[in-house]
Amino acid sequence: MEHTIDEHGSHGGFVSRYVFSQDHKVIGLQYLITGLIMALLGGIIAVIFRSQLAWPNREVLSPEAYNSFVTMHGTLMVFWVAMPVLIGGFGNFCIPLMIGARDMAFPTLNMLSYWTFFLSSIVILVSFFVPGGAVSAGWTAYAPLSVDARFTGVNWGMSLWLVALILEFASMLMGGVNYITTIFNLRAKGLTLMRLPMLVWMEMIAAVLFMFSVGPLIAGGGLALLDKSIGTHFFRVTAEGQGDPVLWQHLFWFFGHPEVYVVLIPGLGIIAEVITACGRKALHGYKAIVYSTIAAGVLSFVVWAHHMFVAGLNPLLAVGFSITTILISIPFFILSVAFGLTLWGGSIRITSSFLFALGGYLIFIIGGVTGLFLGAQTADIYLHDTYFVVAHFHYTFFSSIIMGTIAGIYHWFPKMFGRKMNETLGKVHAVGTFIFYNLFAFPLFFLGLAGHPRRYSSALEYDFLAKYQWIHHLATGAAIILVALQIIFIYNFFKSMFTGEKAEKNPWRATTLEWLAESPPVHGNWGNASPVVENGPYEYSVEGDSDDFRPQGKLIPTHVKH
Amino acid sequence: MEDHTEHHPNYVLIWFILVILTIISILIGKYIDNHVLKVTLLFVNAAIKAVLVALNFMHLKFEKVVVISLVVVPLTLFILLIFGLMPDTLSTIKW
Amino acid sequence: MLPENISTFGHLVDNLILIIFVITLMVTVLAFGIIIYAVIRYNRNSNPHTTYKFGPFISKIIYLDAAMIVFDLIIAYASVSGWAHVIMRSRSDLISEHKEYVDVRIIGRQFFWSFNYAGLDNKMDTNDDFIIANKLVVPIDTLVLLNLTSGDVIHSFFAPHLRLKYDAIPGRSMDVWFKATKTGSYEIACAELCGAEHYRMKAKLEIVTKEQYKSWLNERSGALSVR
Amino acid sequence: MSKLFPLGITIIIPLGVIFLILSFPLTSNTGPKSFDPKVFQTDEIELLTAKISEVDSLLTDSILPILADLKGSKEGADKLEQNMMKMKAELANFKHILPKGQNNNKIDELLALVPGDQAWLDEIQDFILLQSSLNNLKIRWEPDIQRVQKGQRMYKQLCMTCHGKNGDGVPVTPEKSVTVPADAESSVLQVRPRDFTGITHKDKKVVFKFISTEREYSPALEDDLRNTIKSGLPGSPMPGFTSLSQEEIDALVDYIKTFAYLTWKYGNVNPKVYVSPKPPHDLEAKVRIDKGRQAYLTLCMACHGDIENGKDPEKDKTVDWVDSSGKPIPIMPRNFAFEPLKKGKFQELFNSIRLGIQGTPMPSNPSLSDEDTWDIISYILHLRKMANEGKLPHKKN
Amino acid sequence: MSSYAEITREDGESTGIPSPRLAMWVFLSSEIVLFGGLIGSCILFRLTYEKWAEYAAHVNSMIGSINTLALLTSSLTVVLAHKMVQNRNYKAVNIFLAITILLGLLFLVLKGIEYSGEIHHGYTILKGPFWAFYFGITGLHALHVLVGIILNAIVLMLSLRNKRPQSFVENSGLYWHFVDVVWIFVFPLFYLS
Repeated sequence: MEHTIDEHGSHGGFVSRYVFSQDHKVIGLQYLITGLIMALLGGIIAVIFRSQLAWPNREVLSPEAYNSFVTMHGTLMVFWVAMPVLIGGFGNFCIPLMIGARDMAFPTLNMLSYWTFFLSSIVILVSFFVPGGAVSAGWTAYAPLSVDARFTGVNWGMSLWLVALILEFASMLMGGVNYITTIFNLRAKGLTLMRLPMLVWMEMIAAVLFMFSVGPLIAGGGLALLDKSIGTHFFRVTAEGQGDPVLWQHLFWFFGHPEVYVVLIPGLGIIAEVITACGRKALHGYKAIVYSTIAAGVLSFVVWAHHMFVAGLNPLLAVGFSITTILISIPFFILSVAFGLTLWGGSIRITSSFLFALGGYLIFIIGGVTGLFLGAQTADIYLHDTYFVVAHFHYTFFSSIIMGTIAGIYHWFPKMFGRKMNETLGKVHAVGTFIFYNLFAFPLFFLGLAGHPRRYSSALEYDFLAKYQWIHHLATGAAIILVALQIIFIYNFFKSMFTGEKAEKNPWRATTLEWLAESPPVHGNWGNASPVVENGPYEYSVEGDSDDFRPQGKLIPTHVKH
Repeated sequence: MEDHTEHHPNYVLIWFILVILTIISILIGKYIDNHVLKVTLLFVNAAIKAVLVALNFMHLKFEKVVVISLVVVPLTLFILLIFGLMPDTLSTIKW
Repeated sequence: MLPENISTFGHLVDNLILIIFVITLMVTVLAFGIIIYAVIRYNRNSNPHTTYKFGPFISKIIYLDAAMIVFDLIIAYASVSGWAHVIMRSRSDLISEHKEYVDVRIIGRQFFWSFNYAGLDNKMDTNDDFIIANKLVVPIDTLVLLNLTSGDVIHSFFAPHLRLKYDAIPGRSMDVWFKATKTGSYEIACAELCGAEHYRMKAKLEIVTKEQYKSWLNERSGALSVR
Repeated sequence: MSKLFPLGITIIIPLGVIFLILSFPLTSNTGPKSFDPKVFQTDEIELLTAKISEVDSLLTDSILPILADLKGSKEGADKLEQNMMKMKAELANFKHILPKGQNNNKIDELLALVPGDQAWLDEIQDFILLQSSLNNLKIRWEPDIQRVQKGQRMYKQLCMTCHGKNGDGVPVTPEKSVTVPADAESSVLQVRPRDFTGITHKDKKVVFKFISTEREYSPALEDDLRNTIKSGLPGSPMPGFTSLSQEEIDALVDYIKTFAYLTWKYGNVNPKVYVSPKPPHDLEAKVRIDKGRQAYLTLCMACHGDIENGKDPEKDKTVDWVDSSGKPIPIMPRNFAFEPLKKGKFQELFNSIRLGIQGTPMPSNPSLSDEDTWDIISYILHLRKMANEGKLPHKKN
Repeated sequence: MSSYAEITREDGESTGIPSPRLAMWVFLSSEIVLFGGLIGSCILFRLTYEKWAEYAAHVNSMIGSINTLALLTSSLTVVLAHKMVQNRNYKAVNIFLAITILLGLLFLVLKGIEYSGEIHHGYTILKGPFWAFYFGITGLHALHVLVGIILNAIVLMLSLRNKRPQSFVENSGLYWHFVDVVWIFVFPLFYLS
């Protein structure tokens, strides 16, 4: 199909321009919107089962429904919100714009990746309706419980879950191939690797981590599907002792841990972008952050057995893995110190995106630091599978998925839609989310210290837990208000899409390349010009400069033949 | 875009070596009984063949570092996965 | 917040949690202080032009990093030594260390724990063994050797007051031990999701004096042998 | 506006699906079947009429014609004999349903008669007509719904994994010591969990092994079930649920009875409880042990093996229950020296020897006097003492 | 695929590697880890399951070795096709691609014969972990061979309509070599040891 670049990139009919569009910006938005809707769904499911936790004797959910809701909350949030929004949404939208390319390296592959993802989200949503209900074996689906229908009564749900997961990995693999090739090959002239903006670095490291880690789980998922449908004995123990449930845990967590970093790192990239843009100050220690993130990525492959300290492993293994787990806190410590020093001495403009980024940064510190409790294996004997773990990963996930993404949305909304979001609503939403999130998640640490095991549909059966029921009330109340607060964001998002005040090319006066393009950028991003890069990504308030920022490059009109 | 002058190693010779190696591996499979020795020899043989194919047929010899790292890193991860899981099965090994 | 510790190795877990808590408290308070101060002090109107105060990044990070590495080493050392004492102990060296011991085989089943007691002669698979569900009765101050396995799915034997948790995996058996220091009745929970009634898989842990234990054993398995 | 379409499409479809989710009942019920008496209301009458018509049709189309024409010939007699046996089994079954009242001895009479002559057949015919009037059926037990629901939740948590979702002894857990795989080489631990519904029994009857009533009475006393639950069966994976409170166990027993609702409903009101006499003092006396050894060698050695010189019991015995493929399930006779006694107390041995264990090849031997039975028991205890002191040769399995 | 070519031509490749080849290598690295995970769990199962050798004896290693030779020769012909494209001898390219596709189909046919033979003897996937892994890994590999054949067929079709697809020959060749390397590891794992 001949490709002509005109004002609106109108080529082909309506369907190929919007529904099956190959424009990285439209695909980025589609990922973002589907991810946010799944987040809404995950939030609603969370509120439902949290109300069962707070008032168990009112039987809001039967035990099976509670388990399947907890599982679906976990699965949806990690695979159908974090991956699409952070990798699909911001990856697709920001990478080509930030590196001065016209589009992704393989636009058709990119479009295919979104629609495989859409198919996988339909499959996972359908798995609610199949007889036997959705999966109820935890989002980690540990082996004999998940792959044997006798134990949980869930037959179709588990097979659909596995198929949806493999489809989602396939779509993210296609996306990953696209990002790595684009970042490597399609950079503008003069944009060396060390001048890349931090978000692009983080997306690339995330894509590389995902590429290398997803293999074992696709293999594991395939074996589990065979186990489930045909009845082979990979993970199910037979009388003669064949089959090994711990092998599933190994395969899952070998993928699992790099996966949680794949989800965390882009969030930190967004926070870095927003802090430098609103703080009017260059990112302090750019090289240190890049190398420490790469070090964290490499380390994340040798860390996976800290999820299985008490899971029947050979105890010798636990010694090695606990040391690597504690070591991994150092790269992230360097990262957060660098962010802190970036803030010190800048002239900070308190915009709503900055508030979210700051909130995300603070929550990330708490999340990262509480990881030490679980990395030390003797403490993990007591704390494994308790609410302490739940609180820890809610802090680390939340800092990047919710706070990081919404900071990114507030920051790039003018570029996406050409209109600004309402700032006052944004600030109210930021402060509200931060407060009520901490009100919801921080008490869970104390529940964990009290020894409250996770995935309990009611804690009143045990005397040593019954006295902490008030924490459940507090957490459920805070969670309900937190989810309710998101309505402000939805309202603000859709209203300012049409009636927000017009935004010029560079509303936040930031330096990275995407602010040179139109907002919203035309098809092919730079029209009849193409960017050339001269200076680094964060040249803010250089001495002797009239303006307090120096854009990274400038647009040179080039004659484009078609 | 024939940008780099692609010099081709002598493919037929490489192919011939590969066939010889395969025959050797079949012989190893038949006549060596000591299990540990057999498996290691087979593995070394397979590794040599894989490297030969990768370097010559897949032109890894003339590639940039980026692509070579794209191959080497997953292999180290594969080795890592095996040795990460090995102590777990040590207690129940039955050859 | 932690429930009262009644096992001999429980203090290792508590002290380690305390050490890490102190370290993390220090780091978080320091970090929060700096960040909040930075945001307040250096906002737009009180500091219109950015002031680049710091030299190259390396000089600052070295001290903080060194401190963090020292903390990590402390935690790692405490944790590994605790692990060696609690889990990496074979049955034989435990028995040789403690004089007398009680042997119990625990089978985690879907939604209850079944405890196989060795009976009066303290030897497993003899003619006075008996099985009790959801009740572990053990004497005080004696080594209790547990052999954990599961009949169907993965459960996790979790006794919060003993600071003991270990997974019961079908097809594998793992030797775990504890020694109680205080009598009383406590609870055992299942910590690994094992199906619908996972939250109700509660067992009673009763630490009794040696005489009470003897009489309980007699009453349960005494009738099997002649006396 | 042109930006709207892609966003619209990616919004509408998932949002529609979300509302569908929240409006849909989402539970996958894995619990055992809940009991509701209304289901049984109609079954009662159907069951009895079916039974009556069965016996009737057996009578008219198989026995009478044979009698009429093939009176003398050999194969006709065999066929007649065969149908007679079937008729007898049906009648016995029939008796098992009906209450102990006055009609049952009528059935004993009929069974005792010499089959085959015409008079006998007329007797049966009018007896059946008599039974068809339902008024003389008396209700022995009526479950109360609250207790049954509580019992159902207890059953789901504690018993379902071994006794199966609908209480027929087909376990959910794949564990070897509980399941009896098809090619089971039997060992005492591989027992089949008790089947409360009677489906897997070869004559479709609800049978319990360890009961303290006369054998042909209703399945078991409630107290028998309570004791088994409370103290468990040592030597088999059945644990003792000592931590359950009394009313919890009652609720559980109530629910278990609903599995075979009709049998329990019309079971015996006052079954004869068999009380074993007090054990004598001189159980360890040498003379008793020698007499016991003689009695053991004659009576018990065939199944229980001569343990004293190392011969373990064989495994070729089978029980009345059949597994899914219809094959009777093998059972290993109790090895008295090295395995715990299932009933826990050695006084219970008297009961098992005297009344036999229902549903298993263990015969009842009423002819043995009390003294001989106590001799055997003292020999058995002597064996256990020797085993405990390690004097008996025993291969470690 | 044509729209990308137009966009990047003016910017060229920043790393000097043509994008399709880089993308193929990135995809192959994720495939290495996928097969690595599978073969890794297979090796671990082999260490813990004693009846492995006994089952392994029933595998037909004759067909296995023929398959190996077939794949090796097809690797050779694919790389010769790539060399011919360099030397602009497009008639030879078509011949070599045709040979590669034929050898690939031969591999699949032999695989089919072997599978039916084993299943006929009752060694289905449920027989034991050896057979489960055997059918799992060789099945997945056969799927990859099928995909490789389709790729080569498309390239052959394009070059028959003389579209001069230089980079496509190279990429489908790369994929084909990868499939061959995986078979080089799978062959001794199941057939010889």
